[in-house]
Amino acid sequence: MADEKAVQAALDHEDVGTLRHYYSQMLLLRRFEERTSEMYVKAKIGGYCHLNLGEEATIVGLMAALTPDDYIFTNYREHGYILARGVDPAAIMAELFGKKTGVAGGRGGSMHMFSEKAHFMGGYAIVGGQVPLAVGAAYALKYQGKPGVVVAQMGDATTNIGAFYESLNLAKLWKLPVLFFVVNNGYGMGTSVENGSSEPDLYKKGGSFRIHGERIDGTDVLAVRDAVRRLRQRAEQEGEPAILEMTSFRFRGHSVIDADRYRDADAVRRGREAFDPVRNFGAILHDNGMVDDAFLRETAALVDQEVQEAIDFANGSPEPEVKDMYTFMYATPVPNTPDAQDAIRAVKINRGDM
Amino acid sequence: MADEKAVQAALDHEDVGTLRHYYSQMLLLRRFEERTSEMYVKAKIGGYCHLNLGEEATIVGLMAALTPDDYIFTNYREHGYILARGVDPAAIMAELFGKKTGVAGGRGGSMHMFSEKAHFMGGYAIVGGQVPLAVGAAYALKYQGKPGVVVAQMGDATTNIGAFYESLNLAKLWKLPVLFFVVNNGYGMGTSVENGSSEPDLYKKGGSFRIHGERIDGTDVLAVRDAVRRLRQRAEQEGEPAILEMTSFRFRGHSVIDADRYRDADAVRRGREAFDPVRNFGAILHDNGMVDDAFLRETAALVDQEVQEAIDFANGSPEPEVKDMYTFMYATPVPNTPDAQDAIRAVKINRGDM
Amino acid sequence: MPIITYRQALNDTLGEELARDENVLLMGEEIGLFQGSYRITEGLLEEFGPRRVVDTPIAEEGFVGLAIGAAMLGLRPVVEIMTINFILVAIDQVVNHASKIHYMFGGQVRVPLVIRTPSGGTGQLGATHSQSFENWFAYCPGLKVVAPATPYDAKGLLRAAIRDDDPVIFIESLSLYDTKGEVPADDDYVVPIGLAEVKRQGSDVTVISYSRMTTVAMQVAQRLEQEGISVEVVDLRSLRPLDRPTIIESVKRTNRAVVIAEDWYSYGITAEIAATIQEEAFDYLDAPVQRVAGLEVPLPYAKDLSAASKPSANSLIHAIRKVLQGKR
Amino acid sequence: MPIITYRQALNDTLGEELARDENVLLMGEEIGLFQGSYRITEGLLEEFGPRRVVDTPIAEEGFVGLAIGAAMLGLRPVVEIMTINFILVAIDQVVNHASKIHYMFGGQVRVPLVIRTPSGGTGQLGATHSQSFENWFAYCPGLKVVAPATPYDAKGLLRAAIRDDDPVIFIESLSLYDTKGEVPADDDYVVPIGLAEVKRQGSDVTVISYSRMTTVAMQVAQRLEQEGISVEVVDLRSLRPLDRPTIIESVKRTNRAVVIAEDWYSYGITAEIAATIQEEAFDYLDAPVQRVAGLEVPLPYAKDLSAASKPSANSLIHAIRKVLQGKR
Ligand SMILES: Cc1ncc(C[n+]2csc(CCOP(=O)(O)OP(=O)(O)O)c2C)c(N)n1
Ligand SMILES: Cc1ncc(C[n+]2csc(CCOP(=O)(O)OP(=O)(O)O)c2C)c(N)n1
Ligand SMILES: [Mg+2]
Ligand SMILES: [Mg+2]
Repeated sequence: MADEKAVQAALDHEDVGTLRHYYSQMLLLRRFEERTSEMYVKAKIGGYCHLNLGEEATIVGLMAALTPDDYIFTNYREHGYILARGVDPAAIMAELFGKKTGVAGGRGGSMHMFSEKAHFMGGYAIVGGQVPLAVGAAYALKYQGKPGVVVAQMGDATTNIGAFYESLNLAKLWKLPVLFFVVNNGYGMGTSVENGSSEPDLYKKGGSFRIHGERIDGTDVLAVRDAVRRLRQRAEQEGEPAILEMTSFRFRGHSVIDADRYRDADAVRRGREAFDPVRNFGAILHDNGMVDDAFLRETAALVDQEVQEAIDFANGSPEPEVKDMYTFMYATPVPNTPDAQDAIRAVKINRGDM
Repeated sequence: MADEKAVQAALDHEDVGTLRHYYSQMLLLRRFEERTSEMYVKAKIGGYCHLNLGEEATIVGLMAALTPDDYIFTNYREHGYILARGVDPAAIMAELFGKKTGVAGGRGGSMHMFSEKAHFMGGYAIVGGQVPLAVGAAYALKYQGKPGVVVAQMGDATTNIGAFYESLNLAKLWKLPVLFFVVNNGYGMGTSVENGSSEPDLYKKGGSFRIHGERIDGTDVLAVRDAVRRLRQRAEQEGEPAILEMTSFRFRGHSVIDADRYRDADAVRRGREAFDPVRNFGAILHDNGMVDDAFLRETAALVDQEVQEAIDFANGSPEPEVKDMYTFMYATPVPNTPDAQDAIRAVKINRGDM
Repeated sequence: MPIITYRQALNDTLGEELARDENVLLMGEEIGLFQGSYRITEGLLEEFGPRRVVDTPIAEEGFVGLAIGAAMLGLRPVVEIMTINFILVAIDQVVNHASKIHYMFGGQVRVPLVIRTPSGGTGQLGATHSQSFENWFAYCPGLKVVAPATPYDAKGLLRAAIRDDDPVIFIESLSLYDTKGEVPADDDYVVPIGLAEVKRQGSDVTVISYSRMTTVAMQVAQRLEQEGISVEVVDLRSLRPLDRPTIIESVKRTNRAVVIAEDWYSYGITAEIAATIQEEAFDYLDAPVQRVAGLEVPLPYAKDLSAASKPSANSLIHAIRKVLQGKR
Repeated sequence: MPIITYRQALNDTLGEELARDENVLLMGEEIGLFQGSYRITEGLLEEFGPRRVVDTPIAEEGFVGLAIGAAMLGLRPVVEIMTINFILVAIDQVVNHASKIHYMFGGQVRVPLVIRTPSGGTGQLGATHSQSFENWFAYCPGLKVVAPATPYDAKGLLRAAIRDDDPVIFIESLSLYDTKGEVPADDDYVVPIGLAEVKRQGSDVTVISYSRMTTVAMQVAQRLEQEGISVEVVDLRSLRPLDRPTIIESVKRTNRAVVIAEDWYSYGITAEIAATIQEEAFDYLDAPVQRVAGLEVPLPYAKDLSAASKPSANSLIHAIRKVLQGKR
């Protein structure tokens, strides 16, 4: 941890209520993901499922710096982003459960969340796929003369795919208000940054495009917030895109089913100790007298309750109906496309009821 | 043109025979392309056809520095490369004419030349497509412990496509003996370098990958040769890939059918004056007493004759036979694939003979 | 009605839609300063300026993805891919993203995007520049795929595509650009996506086709009329959704069918049409549905081989005679 | 004969081929240190070292292209694409280059490359992680496409593919990895590319399938046997080249056919098979060929919708009953 005095000085400029809010947000992300993992093991959740454990400060710091005008596009490790963007945890958990009440009506699941209202523009699950889309959203903002920036969230290993580079070029060439938000958790699945990138200092990957980059301690919520604020403003006002490399430690395997055997167990234990953004931030606040034991206890209880309510809601929610199989297939209806009757018939055949 | 004294000093180190050879090679490229253009207008050549006019020094300089072990992969503006690599002009012209005697048996045409013997590994015609392939060839050389390097030739505008960047990363990460040979002729079709690349100093595009780059005057055959030699050696011996940006002036439109209306006609005229590598090199040699008028005249005559012979050969060659429609479809034969009988039958039907 | 080229029909429509809706914009390589590789966008940069007519770097994946993202925020990009062969580097964006966004996110957002691109190609374009991939897109739920054969349909379908809120793949053909046909002036008609058209009535055999092959079918139909063979031509126009009822109705009347497409034979467009017909009009068929398509080779450059590998009027006539065998 | 899993068959074969030929090498994401996303390459990094078992960055276009280039110089790369959905970013290299190189350059160079990848997928994998694109590849001349259904065929076809001098797309299935079957030990057999197999003889109807759907077909055949319905199962094994003779022969015997595949219905694999059958066995057919395939939606995540959108044993039985209507 950093120099105590400096921390103290930094904290002095902050509003205590805000700091407490960051803390409880981070704890919400933490508990949400832990319970998600449990629910996966109970087979309440299916498919591929990636958690944000260890990235709580990165996410909460980012969201603290964004305005409601801003948009965010993510990869697939996204529960925390949509949560911290203010979307009801119940609707997120319901999505994970594949329920009609989920943020994408149960169509998307863990990797494909969406909330138009929150300007949370989706998880895309194809490595790099979200990046050109985000640049396109920034293009639209500029075209329409609207305020705001777009965040293209991605992992470290995503910076090796072509779409990322093409996006950097377009963003800079056309001066678009977009931030390339690279969450460096050290690994893409089992591949370390050094094994994937010839330039392992990821913030320097704007080097071929005249794009400015910075490395930020992604476990420090204030550092993240401040960096995003600063670069967000340049992006919005000067059309100057930037790369923000956020360092953090991945607490578990790549996805809930990854046993993480390729990392040294001891090193992982130590990493979780050293780089736990939630506990560390709680400790700092506590040490500086900004929260007391009671606050920490109460916050934990409130968060636990909120997550439990989300689970209960998800559990109690209905699945989307089979008659809606083809609903939203096309936004503009056209002839010769299947309808609810077709859906019901097809499902009956599939289930042996016909 | 550069400082006379410096040129003189540089030339003093050179073998006159070699210099004359470069000149006649460059002239061969020039005349070959001029006649190709004529043949296109006469409809002897079809499809898309791109000329190397203005890039003669780049090509001859490159080839002068390569060894027979080396491999070269190109885009589609490639006639000069395969010529300068020593392949018989007749077989190249025959390919342009779509004849059986062509370097690819008439299957490939202008954009898809190939000569296994000359290690000329093809034109691919999809922008950027050749680049990963070239890196793969370098991978094979390293894997097999063989000498040599691989040249990935491309144009300036090709440096905006994802495949290029993925290739840079792989090449540097795995320390492969490959040179990224970027011919900067100022334009990708009608798009200037500045309109396509946020980093218009193309040799700096290794900046995201820790790859060294240099800009070289591509109209100076000796400068090209020396730069390639130097960087070739580092690539071969240290597995250090490099970007070589070769500047030149595109004499005509993008392809033979492009009227080049988007460039200022006057500027084009001036550019052709100033950056004519063939004439300039001839003048230098002449000024320095290394060639005389007779040599220039004779060389021109010889080259003209060689190109004319190539045209005659191509004209006189047969087209590939229709029975060979499916020949080379698969290298390893497998059942249930069509054969010569099928080809003959299909062609008969197609022509209304059945 | 004025007679104009297919190219002009496209160019007019793009200009009209740019003028009609501020959110419409064109993007693509060489569509502006260069005036379009095949001059479809000629003059539009001058008329509408670089904000509406955007020259892109060679980065199809990037700018197609960008267009999708921009469409999600309400723009209506019309992207030109120089030829369909180059869309392969951008296909992840089209198929893994554009086609799924509306459905997968529960209808919260729309992708009003058009991708225009010429497919196929005659002449000596070579293996990498002559392919047809419309079957790939037609396979993908969430996309709409249209392929007009006439200037009239080109205009009507392009209008429909631009005004449609889903991603539409708009298939053109180099060989059609100079063809001519009647197109009403001052008529804001659209041709609905998802409907085929009987372009010519006949009683002996139905030929099903789209894009350039419809013009071949029409010529063949005229030629065979002189022999007393009456050919009905169904022009698909839309490949997805596919207008099965129109196809089936026609075949039920003629009892014989030939399908022709320029793509490769196996797993091409003709497979779906033939499979559909045998499925839904089995008892009406007097002969197996014949399929006419390209030979299964990477298009060879050499003139004769090149020409012979693409389906021709002769191949169609051969197939028609085959289904008619024993008829009279 | 020893009974092993499909996964083991693949793993064994990769190990044996690595040992047999110094030029064989494996490449892909997470195939080494991670032991393979689906453990197909488990243990091979330890056994053969990082020169032969190469973990790549996430750069499919780059490393697939690299593998093609390396193959041109004599290596024999076996590339794993984690799932077929991700091959879209690399498809330009496969289709515009690998498939054409031998032919287009007049036979001067070979591309001995295998791309292994699981296609389809049951369960709640979601829209971007459950697709089937084997039809896209099967469409392309110059490629070979195989899709084994059993551990025996997996081994025999993977051997054949690795020893073949052309680019082979080797289609696997997540749901098959744990299935078991007999595989001879110490037997260097290959299953030839381009040949289908009658996996079960029957007289009432032919079911044509491949990969996971063949196991569904076999189960259904067994179930229907108890009802006195005799189902013949033709396992395609190769999608390109397609073994039309074996399909047609079978249908000529049974006079009825159902085709089942996990992909989307329109323009999918079943279309080609149905079209082929009606074309070559028209006079033998007592009923239209029925096609069973996936519903045409981006796979929804929700459990019921997800399950219902993929073809099931029930859907196959329904189709079989339909073609048998009126038979007895
Ligand atoms: C194009 C593509 N290739 C491969 C995958 C499989 N995959 C999913 S996540 C992942 C690792 C990404 O790592 P990183 O970008 O560092 O993000 P992290 O998971 O660490 O957050 C891989 C290889 C994919 N989804 N898309
Ligand atoms: C992926 C792809 N997109 C577009 C094209 C069409 N195209 C062919 S050449 C070219 C311009 C390339 O310019 P540059 O790389 O500078 O090479 P030059 O032609 O100037 O030698 C374009 C856009 C293509 N062949 N492939
Ligand atoms: Mg990571
Ligand atoms: Mg150029």
